[in-house]
Amino acid sequence: MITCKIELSGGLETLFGDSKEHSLQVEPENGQATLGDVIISARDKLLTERPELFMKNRSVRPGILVLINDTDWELTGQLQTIVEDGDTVTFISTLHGG
Amino acid sequence: MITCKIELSGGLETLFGDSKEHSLQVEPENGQATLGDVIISARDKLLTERPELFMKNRSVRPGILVLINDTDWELTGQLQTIVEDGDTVTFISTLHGG
Amino acid sequence: WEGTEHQLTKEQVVRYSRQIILPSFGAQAQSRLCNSSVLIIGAGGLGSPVAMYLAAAGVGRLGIADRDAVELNNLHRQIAHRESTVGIHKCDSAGLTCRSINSSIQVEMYKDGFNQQIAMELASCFDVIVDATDNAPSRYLISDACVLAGKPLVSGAAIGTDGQLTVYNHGPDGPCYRCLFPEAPEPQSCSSCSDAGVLGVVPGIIGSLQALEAIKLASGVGRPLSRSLLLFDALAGRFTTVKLRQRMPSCIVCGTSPRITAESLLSYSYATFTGAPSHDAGPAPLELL
Amino acid sequence: WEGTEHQLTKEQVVRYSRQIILPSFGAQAQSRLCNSSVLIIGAGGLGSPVAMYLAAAGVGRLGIADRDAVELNNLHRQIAHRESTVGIHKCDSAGLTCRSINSSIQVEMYKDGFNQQIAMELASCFDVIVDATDNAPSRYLISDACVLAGKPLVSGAAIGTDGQLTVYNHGPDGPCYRCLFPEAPEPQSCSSCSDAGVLGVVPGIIGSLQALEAIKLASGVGRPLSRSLLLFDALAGRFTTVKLRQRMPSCIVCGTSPRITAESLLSYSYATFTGAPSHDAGPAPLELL
Ligand SMILES: [Zn+2]
Ligand SMILES: [Zn+2]
Repeated sequence: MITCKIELSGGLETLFGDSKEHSLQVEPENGQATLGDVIISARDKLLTERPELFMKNRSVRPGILVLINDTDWELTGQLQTIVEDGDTVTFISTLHGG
Repeated sequence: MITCKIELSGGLETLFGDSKEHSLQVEPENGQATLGDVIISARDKLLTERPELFMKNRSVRPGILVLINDTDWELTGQLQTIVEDGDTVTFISTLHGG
Repeated sequence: WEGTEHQLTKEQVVRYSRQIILPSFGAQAQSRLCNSSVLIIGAGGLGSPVAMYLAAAGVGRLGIADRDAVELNNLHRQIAHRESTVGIHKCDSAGLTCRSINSSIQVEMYKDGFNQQIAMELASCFDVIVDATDNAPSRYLISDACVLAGKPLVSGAAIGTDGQLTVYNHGPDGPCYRCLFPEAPEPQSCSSCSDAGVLGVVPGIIGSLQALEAIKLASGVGRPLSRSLLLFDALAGRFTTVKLRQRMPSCIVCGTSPRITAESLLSYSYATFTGAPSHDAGPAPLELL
Repeated sequence: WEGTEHQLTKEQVVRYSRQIILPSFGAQAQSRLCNSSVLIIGAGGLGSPVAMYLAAAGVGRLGIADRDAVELNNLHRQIAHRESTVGIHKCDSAGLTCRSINSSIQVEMYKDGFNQQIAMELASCFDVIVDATDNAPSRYLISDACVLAGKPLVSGAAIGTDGQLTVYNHGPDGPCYRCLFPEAPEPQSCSSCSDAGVLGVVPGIIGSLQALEAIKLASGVGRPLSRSLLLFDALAGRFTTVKLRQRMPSCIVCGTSPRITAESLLSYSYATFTGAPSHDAGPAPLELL
């Protein structure tokens, strides 16, 4: 079991009870918790509405950037990135407005 | 001996070889290094010109804010604040322009 | 949620509709903004975007205090002014721009600037004060008057490629300018945009952020930057927020035994305190080129 | 240091003197800026401060692309426009403002907006492109055209009380918009300022920061925000910078086996890809109040 911090930005907080910061406990599926596990846990424990605006298949929907400790998950291993106790995971919806 | 990071802002970098970030080794006078020791060391080892625009008596000149790890030194003990290995000390000159 | 009562007219509902439909703002915050007053001190690089965005956002009564005329070398950063207003008083020039954006608000001009004689009166008759000046004596005077009048102060500064922003004298523990800087810096350690130069868009960024803080204070929405100082490094594109002290009991204006009062403010010598006249005499001619 | 040669006229030296005396900018950077060209796509909430600050700073040739007319509900955030230009084409309105600030620069207007037919031609004839639009299809089209024309793209966005800023397609490893978002979001997950609302000064802050990034790119001064995304939370007054991926070899436009080329761009269906027309049909009437 690890506890990580979840941050939401770009309007995604409206799907999470209008709060931009959450604490999330994640039970790893196989030994170590991954970003994939964090996404599932965030959906199950924190998401309050419209899951289709957060997830698609087993990942986040297109248009959402995932960061771990302020770094793009593309640089750390995407869904397989290991998440450790105390890490911050950020979900950012890309904005188009102007 | 500790090593801390020195950051300069608000034009003070012009007194420090035009570089905003430095690494500084500090030899504590009595056991533990203090912000007072850091200021003296920064003057002796990093300052390149016009020390009167950085220091006055044994402290920084009026108009300079001192931060340790992004917190105002007034909250941590001013000159007596203990500085540990890896800490960041920031000197900010207040700006008046507009 | 405060219900849907508001005192907005139909034209206001149309004009501000994109703020009104915003759940975190809404008709109530817009209504408070339309009934609020903000004094902008300095109609230069910082004051230009402050005045324009506050006029656009619908602040009901806008005060603009300055005492200079527009110069050609202001135009690279002072976007409230125009080539056609070079030589005109900055209050008139900025007022013209604000009214052309929003004729439904009231714009008041204080053409002698924010000086000791009118400081208390002016600070008292606005809800929020914005310091967009360019010199240390003005900054101390403005902060003192805000403390004595009990008004929050949105303070911005920019020089070279650096910017700073904070809110003074707000809430139960917010410090004033003197809490942070009880002793004035020597004049030779202070540079102004006129003598040190400034990348024009940097005061634009800080001024826009000052407008935001003023809107937050006037509408009661969001967390103002009290006890936080925002630093901006334009070349690196980097913002840093640092945590500031609370109000200092030893402060001679907002502390437990104040030495500066509404009465003594008039005779306090800001020039002696800072070692500088309260207004620079205008830039020296540029001889570099 | 590049010496003191520059091609500035006497009037330019006076007008830009406060940038020229700045050691980190100087006459050479000002001279490069005066010889540069920037295309601003969108003359709305983001584009207003971009256009005004770039005109003020002396960018020699400024392109403004938009296809809308000014509406009253734009004025709370689009400070390049005036009550007197409501109903007028935004290019004309913004162009008027830019020329009134600086008549010495060239302002070009593209009144059909940045569409597929002229995308490659337009992107090719400017040094820096600024995306100040408000919809996903435009953002993909602009990014693709910038990749194919080899131009850096300053991308800003704002909605509600949130803002985002980055520079795409810059340097050897800078990603493009498609590298970050290879698959388009569904239309229902995209909201625009028209339907979701926006606190007016938020695009002002992001637009001013876009102007800064464009000035840095055009003048060669400072570190542009490539591979960095700046996030702004206006209610908290908080900026966060996050580190982004480099260019993706798998990207269908800037990767190793591109499927979108200068030729195929013309027939690529951005509407099908994003599931939305490339321009919103205008806001629905406000029925809340
Ligand atoms: Zn105080
Ligand atoms: Zn790409």
